[in-house]
Amino acid sequence: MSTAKARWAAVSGHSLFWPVVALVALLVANTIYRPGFLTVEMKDGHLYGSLVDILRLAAPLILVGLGMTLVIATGGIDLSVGSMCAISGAIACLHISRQPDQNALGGVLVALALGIGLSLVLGAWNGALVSIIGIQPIIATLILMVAGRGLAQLITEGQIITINSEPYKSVGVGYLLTLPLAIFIAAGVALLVAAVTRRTALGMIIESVGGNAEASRLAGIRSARITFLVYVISAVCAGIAGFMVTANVSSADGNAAGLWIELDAILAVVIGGTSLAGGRFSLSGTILGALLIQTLTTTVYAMNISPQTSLLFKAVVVIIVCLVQAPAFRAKFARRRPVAPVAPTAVDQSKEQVPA
Amino acid sequence: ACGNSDTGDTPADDGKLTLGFSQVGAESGWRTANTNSIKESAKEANIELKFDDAQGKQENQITAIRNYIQQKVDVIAFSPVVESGWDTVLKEAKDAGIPVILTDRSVDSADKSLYKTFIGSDFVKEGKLSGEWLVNETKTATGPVNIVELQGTTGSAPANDRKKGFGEAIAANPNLKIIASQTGEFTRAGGKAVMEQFLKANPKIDVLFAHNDDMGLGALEAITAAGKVPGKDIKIITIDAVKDGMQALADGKFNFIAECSPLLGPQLMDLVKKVKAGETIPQRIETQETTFTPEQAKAALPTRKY
Amino acid sequence: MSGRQPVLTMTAISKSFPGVRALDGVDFRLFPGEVHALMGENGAGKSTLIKVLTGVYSHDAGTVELAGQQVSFSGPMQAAASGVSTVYQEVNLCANLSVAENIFIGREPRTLGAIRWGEMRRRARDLLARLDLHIDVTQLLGTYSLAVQQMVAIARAIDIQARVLILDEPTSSLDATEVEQLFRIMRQLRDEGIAIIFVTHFLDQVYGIADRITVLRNGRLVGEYPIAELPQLALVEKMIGKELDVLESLDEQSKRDVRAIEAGTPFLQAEELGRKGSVTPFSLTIHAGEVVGLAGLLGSGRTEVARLLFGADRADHGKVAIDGKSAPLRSPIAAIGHDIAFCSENRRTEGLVGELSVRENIILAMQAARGWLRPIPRRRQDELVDKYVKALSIRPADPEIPVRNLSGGNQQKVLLARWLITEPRLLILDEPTRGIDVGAKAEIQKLVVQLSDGGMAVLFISAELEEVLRLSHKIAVMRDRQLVTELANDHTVDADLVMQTIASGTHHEGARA
Amino acid sequence: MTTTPLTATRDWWRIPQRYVPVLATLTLLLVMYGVGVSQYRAFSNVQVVFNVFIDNGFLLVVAVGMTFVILTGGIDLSVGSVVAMTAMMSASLLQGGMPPAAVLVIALLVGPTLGFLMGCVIHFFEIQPFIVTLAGMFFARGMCTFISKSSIPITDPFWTSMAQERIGNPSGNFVSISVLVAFAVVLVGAFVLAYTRLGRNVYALGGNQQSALLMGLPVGQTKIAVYVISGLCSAIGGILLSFYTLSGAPLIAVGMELDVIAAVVIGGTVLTGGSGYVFGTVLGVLVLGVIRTLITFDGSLNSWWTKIVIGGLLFAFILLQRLIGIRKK
Ligand SMILES: Nc1ncnc2c1ncn2[C@@H]1O[C@H](COP(=O)(O)OP(=O)(O)OP(=O)(O)O)[C@@H](O)[C@H]1O
Ligand SMILES: Nc1ncnc2c1ncn2[C@@H]1O[C@H](COP(=O)(O)OP(=O)(O)OP(=O)(O)O)[C@@H](O)[C@H]1O
Ligand SMILES: [Mg+2]
Ligand SMILES: [Mg+2]
Repeated sequence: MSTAKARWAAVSGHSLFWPVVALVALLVANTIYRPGFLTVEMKDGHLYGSLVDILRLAAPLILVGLGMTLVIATGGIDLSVGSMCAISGAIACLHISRQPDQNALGGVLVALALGIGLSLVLGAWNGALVSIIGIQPIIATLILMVAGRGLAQLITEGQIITINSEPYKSVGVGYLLTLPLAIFIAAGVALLVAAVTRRTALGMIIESVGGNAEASRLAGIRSARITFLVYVISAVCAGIAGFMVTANVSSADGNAAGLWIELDAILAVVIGGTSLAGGRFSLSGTILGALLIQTLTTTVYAMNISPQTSLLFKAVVVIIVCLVQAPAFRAKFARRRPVAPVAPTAVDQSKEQVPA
Repeated sequence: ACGNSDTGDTPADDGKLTLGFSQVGAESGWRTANTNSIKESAKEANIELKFDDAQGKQENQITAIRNYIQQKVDVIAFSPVVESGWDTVLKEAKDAGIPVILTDRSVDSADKSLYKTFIGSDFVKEGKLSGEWLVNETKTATGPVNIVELQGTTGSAPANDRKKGFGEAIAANPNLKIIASQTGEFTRAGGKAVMEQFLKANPKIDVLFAHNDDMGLGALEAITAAGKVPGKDIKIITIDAVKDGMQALADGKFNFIAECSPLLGPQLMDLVKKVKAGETIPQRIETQETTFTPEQAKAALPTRKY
Repeated sequence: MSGRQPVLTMTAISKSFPGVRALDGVDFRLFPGEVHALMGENGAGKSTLIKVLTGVYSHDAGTVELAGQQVSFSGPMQAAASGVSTVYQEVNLCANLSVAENIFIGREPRTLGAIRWGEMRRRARDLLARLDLHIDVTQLLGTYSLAVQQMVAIARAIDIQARVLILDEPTSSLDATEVEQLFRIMRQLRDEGIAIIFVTHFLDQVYGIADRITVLRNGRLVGEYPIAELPQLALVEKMIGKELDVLESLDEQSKRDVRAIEAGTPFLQAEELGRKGSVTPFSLTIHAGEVVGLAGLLGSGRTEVARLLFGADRADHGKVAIDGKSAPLRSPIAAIGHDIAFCSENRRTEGLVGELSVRENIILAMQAARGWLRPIPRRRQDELVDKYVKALSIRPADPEIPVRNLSGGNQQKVLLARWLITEPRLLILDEPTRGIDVGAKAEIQKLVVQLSDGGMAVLFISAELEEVLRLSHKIAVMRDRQLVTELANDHTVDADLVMQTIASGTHHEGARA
Repeated sequence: MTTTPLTATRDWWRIPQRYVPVLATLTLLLVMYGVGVSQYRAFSNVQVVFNVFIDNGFLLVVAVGMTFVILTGGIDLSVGSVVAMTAMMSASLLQGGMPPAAVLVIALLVGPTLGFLMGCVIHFFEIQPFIVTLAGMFFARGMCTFISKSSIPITDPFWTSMAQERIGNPSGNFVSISVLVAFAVVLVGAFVLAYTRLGRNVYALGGNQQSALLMGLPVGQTKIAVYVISGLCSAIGGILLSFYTLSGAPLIAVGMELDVIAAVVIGGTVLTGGSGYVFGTVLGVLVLGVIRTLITFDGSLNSWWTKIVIGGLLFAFILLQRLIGIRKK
């Protein structure tokens, strides 16, 4: 019995326990409201159902979240991801729309390459502002957040570019092995990022830079390069997400594509247990957070919660998830345990400052 | 860019009219068409245009109007971001003797002397036309007709008014029932995501009413993916009549569009000249608008400008 | 003394952190008008006991009585209000506030709620003058060195009209004169009837000022002794819990043999190296296998010399040659590329990454040098970490806990381990023994000897002159940010001579006698 | 600077490091104004400057509150929504026939209450401010649409007179009452930060929370207090906005938090906390205001170019500030 208890303690103490609980609770609530919510049926050779939708729609958020996780781990933040989604989607759609044969694979590949290339440039811009010039990340990326929307509209000339390209469309709504292609892309990028950070020492070095930049510098880490790198990674992730967002509706809308995705991504990262102060990060947590947020959005639609209350609903869910996840909150409501680890986190969590 | 003037010469001196125009933003293709129309017709009418994009913020528009007053433009025109809250700045314009024209959206000032005229579409009417068409279509229906509605951005004037007009019209037939209504934020992606869930939650949907073409176009994809035939299994009514929407209508994927024309430019320039010349003009000028059925769309499509 | 009532009684205090039992049924008494030394090895629980007392940590069991009344402070604010004033182990002030404010924040002189800045500055100046510190109190605290910050923290604590004054390793970054200044004030306060808890690893200081000693070991109470009944050696035995051979080396005051090292090309040759506003250009050579000690008063610029040689600050004057070849040390990376390692004095801000585990902190520099694409295999990491956790007796010996949960001294050892595994050719140690207990200190000193015997060059900076004298082949004396002279550390050199050199700024032949 | 002898300039130039960012902002603001005057007709009118204040009064008030929060190292994303919520509530209560005085009181209570709740969650449960205030932002915006889906006009005579009262000189230049309120808030804010314990605790908290705790400062109270102050400033800002627009609209002040944060940071306050001044924030707000004025005066920019230009100006600005900062170090 005591081992069962210990195992329970270990499970419930895991940082992802509460997000999982919230996710399950949302799914259950949906199923109660509409028993068919969880059913997944076969239609035209692919799976069809709300769960599949959630996965497909969460794919861009997962992508942006992955990049955002790395940025946040270095103690930064990237507000410009939404604009970058719009830009990469816009340039890709623009290129395709100019092709004589929009279904030609070659043209689509060039379009994707253009989008990624532009993302690289924009990521490098952000990275340079933060790591070379030393501007605070939130402000450095605010510049592109504002100007980026303008750039996207400049590319589309304010119009919505509609395209009719099957290969491009498949990025957003195509299917592979009965599942949406977008899921595979997101999973692929997630695996890649995980491998690059955890199979190499990059992850630890990022955490070290985020935990204490000066100490990392003195340990011989090229902090500036690492910081630069994470903004580039974030931009590329956002770029790919931009393809999905635009492919989903076969059109590029410079104004609406990826709107507010930065807030959702930051939320996903935090729900996933990565501290905004930098340091330790969890990619799986971010993915879970993204799924939770998408499920929340879908729930609002599926339960037909009125637009007036949907924001209130979102506020309540966000705060509950963050509350139950917070160690301090749990400590305060778990007094029955004999040894409650209270203050130490309170004392040591504050970022250490570097004297001038 | 317009700092071309070599000295501090007042551009108004050359007898050219100056119009200060404050646009809502560039949030949709419709809006861009509207902006282009105004810019082009200003050029054609030989009116100097001071253009400002408020990026969806009322504060920015008020700032712009105040600056136009300082610059002593001849006429001020703007598309208000929201309906209320203009009295103060309009009064300042009035005191400075600058006439104001509203375009596209109205303001709710009690004092109608604060602006010369309002030129634009009637959103309520658009909703009403859509509803009336549906009532007419379903005259013969015996059972209930299930309608889902894709609303525009919550709280925006077009969304409120179109909903209102549509609701009033369909009240004529008790069989017509809105079974679900959710905001799609006027975007294709929003329309699609919401429609996907509508389809899953409601086995029988007969009609979709979308507050603009874009949401309708997004919903199209969701309907197709669900294995239904848009235009047949589910009838689609939208508002705006932008090019993509008209194409869908011509292809029979949409069933009805109530037009909301962005091409206000020529009419506006005309008014500017009249106002400056001191002519009296009506308080309310409606843009020339129509409705489209698939056949009409096919006919109109080749000559459409936007 | 037993006839009097203790002002503070802590009974059966227990405190656990996840995985560590930091305090286990500890009793502690404190009488008015005494200086009570709290002794123990790194991680014995001294700082934890103090934090429990002042309410930073809540305790799991036990009671605290202040002047006969049971108390349980919710935090330092309440403790201060009840007359318990504390200087915590790590300098805990706000670098972004002025010196004056750091002293008075929370107790600012006010009229009608408005702070009287002038009055505050005046009082701050007066107070610091008592500690013989004459600095601009309107400057931000962060612009001063750690030692000055430490003095400011002390000034803040003694200005509070306290019944109990707690000083957790206040002297670790002070030099001899500063310490004497502090002691003078402590005695004065003691005579006024204030009870003082004093934590330090300097045994001489304990015997110089304390009246009684309480010894902790591994979170347990070993005993409470009047100073007269506990000779130095016995104290160390009590702290360590056994008789160790390191104690011999501790007693052995003779300095190491100075071998003739200066032959062949030096490992490092700095010529007129300097940086404006930091150090006057200096020249220094270090040979392989040589230990060069840097001696000087607080703020004399020793840290700056170290930082220049490591590229942590960029020199704007002079040049450096390594193995006889010119090698501009523009960044830490460049220095590391030349096998130079640097243990900085401020481990919290410039050394460790608190959130990362002990293991990750230890391998950090080595990993950085390899580049992120070539991770050190996990097995190799474990081997290396294991070896140094044992060699430096880092406790708790769990390499996977976050390093911020380690006690101050153990953190210092982790930092040292980080650089030792990179097997540098020149090791720069800035105050490596600060905050380290006797046992570990002797270990580190032995290590320095071993390393230099093995051919490593060491630049050794320490506030303890004895230590410098014991270890160095050559002593460079700093004064006013200037390297004034170099002394070959032969039998003629002793502490007095070095002190005289520091004092006069020149090295007179006549001084040797 | 290069020609004057070094010895003479030395002392003059030895401006304490902490004032450098603010001075950099001030210099650049003046440069921008100079550019405007030289390029555009009527830019030199005094009223143009007054208009910048009139149009940004509420922003200024909110920014003062945000300065407090950012000085502690926190952030408050809820301000824009709270401003809108306050305006909505006032409008709807006035529409319901409540007397203006009562409406003022209620409106001024709601913002601080929400701030208090957010502060408590941040402090007691140690959840990051970004998240808590993001939830607060959703909540307040949700309340707006909950109150009414469409905008509510205000016809109350008191409100109208507050909105349209012109305080000016004979030559026709004027400011609104909002500007006076904003100035009062700025002065109070500056005083509190510089001359009260609360203010100094705010700085200490931003410098190093752990130290502040160990120095025995009321960390929890201070932390909660800044969110209450920010809530109060947002509430005042909301009321000023409702004076300004004489209405409450559910979608007003969307994205205002970003403008406010940008203003505070441009004003030299460091986002990690501990360093900055209310005066800097005033300059930051003015910078944003002047940028907008420059763009309208130009009046030839395409919609998307406006955004690009604002982004570009922001960049140029931050870059210059940064360069000047480095130079003077
Ligand atoms: N916040 C914390 N979380 C977890 N463990 C902690 C924490 N603080 C201290 N410990 C552990 O408690 C034990 C006692 O630490 P403490 O800081 O009291 O030692 P100390 O006697 O002051 O040592 P030193 O002389 O090195 O400063 C150590 O094992 C340490 O790792
Ligand atoms: N008594 C003092 N009065 C004024 N400033 C001082 C004093 N002592 C030190 N400083 C300041 O300390 C700084 C130099 O300290 P530095 O760290 O170089 O010295 P150090 O020799 O390494 O001393 P430490 O023993 O602290 O390591 C300078 O900024 C100097 O202004
Ligand atoms: Mg300690
Ligand atoms: Mg030093």
